[in-house]
Amino acid sequence: MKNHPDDYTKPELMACCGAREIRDYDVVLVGTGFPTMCANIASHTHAPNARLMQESGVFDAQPKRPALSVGDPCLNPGAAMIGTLLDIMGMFLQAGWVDVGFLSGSQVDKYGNINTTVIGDYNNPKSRLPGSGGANPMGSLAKKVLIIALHDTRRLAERVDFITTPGYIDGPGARERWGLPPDTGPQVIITNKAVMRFDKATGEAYLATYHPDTSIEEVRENTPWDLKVADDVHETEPPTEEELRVLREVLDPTRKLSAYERRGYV
Amino acid sequence: MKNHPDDYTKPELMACCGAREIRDYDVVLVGTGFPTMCANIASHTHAPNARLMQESGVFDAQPKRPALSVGDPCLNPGAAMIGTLLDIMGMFLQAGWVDVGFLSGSQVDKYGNINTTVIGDYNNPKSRLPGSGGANPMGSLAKKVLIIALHDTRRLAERVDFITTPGYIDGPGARERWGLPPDTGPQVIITNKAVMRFDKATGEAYLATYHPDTSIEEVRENTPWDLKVADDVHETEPPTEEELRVLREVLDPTRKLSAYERRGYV
Amino acid sequence: MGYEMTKVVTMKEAVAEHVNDGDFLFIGGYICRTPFAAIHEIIRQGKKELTLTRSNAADDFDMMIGAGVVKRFIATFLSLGFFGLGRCYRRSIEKGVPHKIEVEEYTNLSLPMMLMAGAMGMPFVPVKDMAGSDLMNVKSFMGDDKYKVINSPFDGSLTILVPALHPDVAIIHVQQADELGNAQMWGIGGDCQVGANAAKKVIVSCERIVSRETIGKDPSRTIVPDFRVVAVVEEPFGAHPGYTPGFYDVDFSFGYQYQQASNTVEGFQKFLDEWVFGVKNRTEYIQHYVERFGYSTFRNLQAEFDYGYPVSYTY
Amino acid sequence: MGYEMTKVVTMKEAVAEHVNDGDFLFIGGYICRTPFAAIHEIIRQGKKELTLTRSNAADDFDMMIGAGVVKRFIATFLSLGFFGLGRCYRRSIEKGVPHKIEVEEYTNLSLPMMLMAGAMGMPFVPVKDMAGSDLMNVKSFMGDDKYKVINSPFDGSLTILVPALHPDVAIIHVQQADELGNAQMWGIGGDCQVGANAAKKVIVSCERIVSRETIGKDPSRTIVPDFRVVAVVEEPFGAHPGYTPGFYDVDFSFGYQYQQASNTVEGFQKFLDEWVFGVKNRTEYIQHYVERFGYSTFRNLQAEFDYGYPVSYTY
Repeated sequence: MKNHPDDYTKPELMACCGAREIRDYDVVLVGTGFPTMCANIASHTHAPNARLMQESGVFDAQPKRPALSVGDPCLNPGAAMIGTLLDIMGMFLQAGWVDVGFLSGSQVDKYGNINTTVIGDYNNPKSRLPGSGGANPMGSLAKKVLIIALHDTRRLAERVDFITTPGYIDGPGARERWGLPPDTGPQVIITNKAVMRFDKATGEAYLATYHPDTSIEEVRENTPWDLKVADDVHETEPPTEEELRVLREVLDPTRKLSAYERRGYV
Repeated sequence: MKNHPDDYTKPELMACCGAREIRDYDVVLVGTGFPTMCANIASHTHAPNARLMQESGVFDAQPKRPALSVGDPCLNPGAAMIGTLLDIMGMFLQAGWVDVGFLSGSQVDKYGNINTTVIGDYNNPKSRLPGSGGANPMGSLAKKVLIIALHDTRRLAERVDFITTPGYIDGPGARERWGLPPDTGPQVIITNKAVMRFDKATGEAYLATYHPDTSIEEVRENTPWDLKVADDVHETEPPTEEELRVLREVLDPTRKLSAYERRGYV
Repeated sequence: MGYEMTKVVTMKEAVAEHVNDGDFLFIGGYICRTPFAAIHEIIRQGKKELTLTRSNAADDFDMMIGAGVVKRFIATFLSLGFFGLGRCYRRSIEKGVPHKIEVEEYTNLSLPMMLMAGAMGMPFVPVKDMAGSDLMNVKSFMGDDKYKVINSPFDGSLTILVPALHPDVAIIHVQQADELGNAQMWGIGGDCQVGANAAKKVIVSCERIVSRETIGKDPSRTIVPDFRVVAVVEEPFGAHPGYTPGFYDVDFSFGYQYQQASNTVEGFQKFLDEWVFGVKNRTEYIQHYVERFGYSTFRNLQAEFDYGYPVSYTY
Repeated sequence: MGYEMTKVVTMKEAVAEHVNDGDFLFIGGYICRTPFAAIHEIIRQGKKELTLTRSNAADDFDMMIGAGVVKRFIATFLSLGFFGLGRCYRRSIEKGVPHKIEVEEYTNLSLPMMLMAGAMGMPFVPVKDMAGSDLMNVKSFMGDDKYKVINSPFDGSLTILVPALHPDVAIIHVQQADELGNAQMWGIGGDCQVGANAAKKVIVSCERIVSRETIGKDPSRTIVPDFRVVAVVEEPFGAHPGYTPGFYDVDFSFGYQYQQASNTVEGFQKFLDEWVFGVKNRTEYIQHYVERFGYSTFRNLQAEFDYGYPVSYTY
């Protein structure tokens, strides 16, 4: 019987939700922060043979401090392979070897489309965001895409202002029509209130589990589309003792994840 | 006034003819034997900044013994860059940075087309030859192609049995029609009897100079097409004292070039 | 053999001679090995109407945009990383300050593929990303040549083709190079090698100039051969505030200062006055750094000592 | 982290488990780092109907053709280099001995581009060679998919496209690898990296197995990451009679013996009986070599000692 301590934070719960999506031997393309934490929890628990890579060209890094970017110096010493952007994005991702990719964005819509380009009109934006970077190819080509998002009606959207990274685009069949590889696409949206999965028949995200301190109603109120609810909807499993131990003792002794609480992940 | 000793061999003369086609700062893609000798004579005399590369991935090698193949171990230590086939054939040759390429073949025709694939019918060949290797791309993409050949009616042909490597194909405009880059193509055929150049108007090789111990008539008799003769046709300039010194003292102290005499280069 | 003597010049000379107004520049770096000394010099010399490209642009591109030297940007991404959105980039796009730059949007797959195509003499390459996204719906100065959609002549499937890029000049920073430009690099590569080899001319900035003999001791590390290089500049600490593996760490607190300064037009201008216009070259920049932040701060950036193993190419 | 323990097996096990009759194999090497131990094992196990590819094939491919294990060959070139035409190759094509193999002809540009396309997930690539030659007029088992000619959708110009290749198995020989398959190489590269990464599975043969920690001391030398690798075999002297930079030289006199032997079917068979079927594995092969030619001949092949410089990846 698993033990679930209850002194966890929301970012810790979210990181565990991400970790549980990763299977042993998965090849995982990560950014910094959450994705790395998720992948590392997985590799320290149920997925010891998962492998991490960063788009900058690094495979199986052994950083001695948490990386602050995908090009962080600490990713260099001890990695198993350091190549180029094209090795990671072309030779591994485009060639179909990446099992899991993590994404986040300023807007995420019900089809799992993500906007990291502009808020407002493209030509006269209210806010210019960084752009695609590696997000579009990851969302196009990774077998499973895990999306991390803040759960409110501003970050979640019926339709993003700009599809930087395709989810299910405008519904079933759209990825196939655009020639995106079969069996790719968003698998889950992990927010600070819930875990949403995708209905293959409609391409829409539905509520799979809600976090312990919230409710189906609260989640639906904070979701700007008519959120469907799974038949077997239930409370999200809290972090296990083992997951929390790994997270706090091995991966994040200085509690960097708490920075996400200040960003609203509560 | 240049001094021309007369105790030179035919391969030595041919190597000097090749060297004289190379200009300072030329980037030269070489094989083994003759091409390397030509390029090295040039770089030790009038073209000190010429750079040599081998298709296997080597740039500016510093071999301590004559290389017996383009993948010879002696090409590794001391080279300025060792990469891959694609670095040389793609990044340098296909991208248009190779000024000079050397080719030879079992058959060379009047358009400078070269056969290294089969003698006889392709499907039932009399003799199966090695194939293109790097020859076709070199002949397609190097700015100046220098062809080394034995001068007889078997090696030279009106039309090769198989165009492995395109010269001017079937005449003027053919390279352009096939989309080969402008200002590329064979520049010269250097044989043991003569130096032939190409008439831009017809794409055919014509006699530019004949070697000292032969004659226009002898060259024409040993050429299986109606060989045109340049208005300013003259005797080939023999090796200079300096060229011979470099060749014998620096590049080929063990007289490996003499092997070509046994192969008929007399 | 009697090669010419050297291509070694100062950064001032390299930029003055080889970077022209209106040029299309590839600038290497990925936090790792950003050629910041060159970037400052380009701003100092007041170059105009440049087109820039690199995958994952950062503070260096933001600074050039803020300084007004950029007209066009073939982009995948621009941010200050840990320090958030690029302030100058936002001001340019949102408010036209100092002017609105034109942006052609690609991704960290498609753009390096386009540079690879340029480097390898391919007219275009197929890519599997961008499909179905709004990146296909926005076209800027490249117009209809931003990409093409075809049915594959092999199996009829929808295929996106993107064109080769051929920058006028590439500027890269590497660990070491010889006097003629054979450039050697290790650690995170980004799109540096394809970008450099796609360009018509390459300016190599390096931590140290080494002999041709040293280059020849490990030729597999060379990413650009000398004949592609027009200038070699020795600039120790040349990537600061970025890092160079084996030499020095990222200067995070300097990054924070840039973020804070660039929050306002005035702050940004003051930053340029202090760190770009207020110094003549990289030597004065480092001098100023040491005076301003102390030698111990400078020294703390130096890499620790942890060397690997040498290999042999002999036979 | 708790990675699985090892993929290290014997060559006999690697070939038995991962090379199936009818497979499409990429076999690395360019005189440099030819995986000869694997080639002998494939012949010893009597594999059938293989399709082979590599740019610039040599004695190893000739031997497999002569031994009858090959059905098809995606080719650019096959010769014994200094020792002339491939005897077994000629007998196969000219006389059908032991049988006539099918040959699809490409070049040392187009074939590695096709492997690169396979490695990088591109369905096809444009190439600028082959145009106007008879290589376009001969098509074998690839039929109309050997290449396609299109008008570029960018500028209308004639463009040749060649398809990506995806070998079932790649077999490469490198200087060092760890127990899980991270493979490191230096010196002449040929098409080894693209060929390996184009394949569905990779068998890594290496001079020495090193620790993961040693790999991490110089990660820029890695050409294949562990997750692509299904078997790692430690085979010192594994490329003989080819060479491995830093380890041993080409064995020219052995090459001459192969040429002489392969001049006739009987001589070739005797050669196989002695060097392939007459030994169980690479250890017995080397034992036989030393007994037959003497230890001093063996020792003379060892590389001289000339190491370069170590580098650091620290910050």
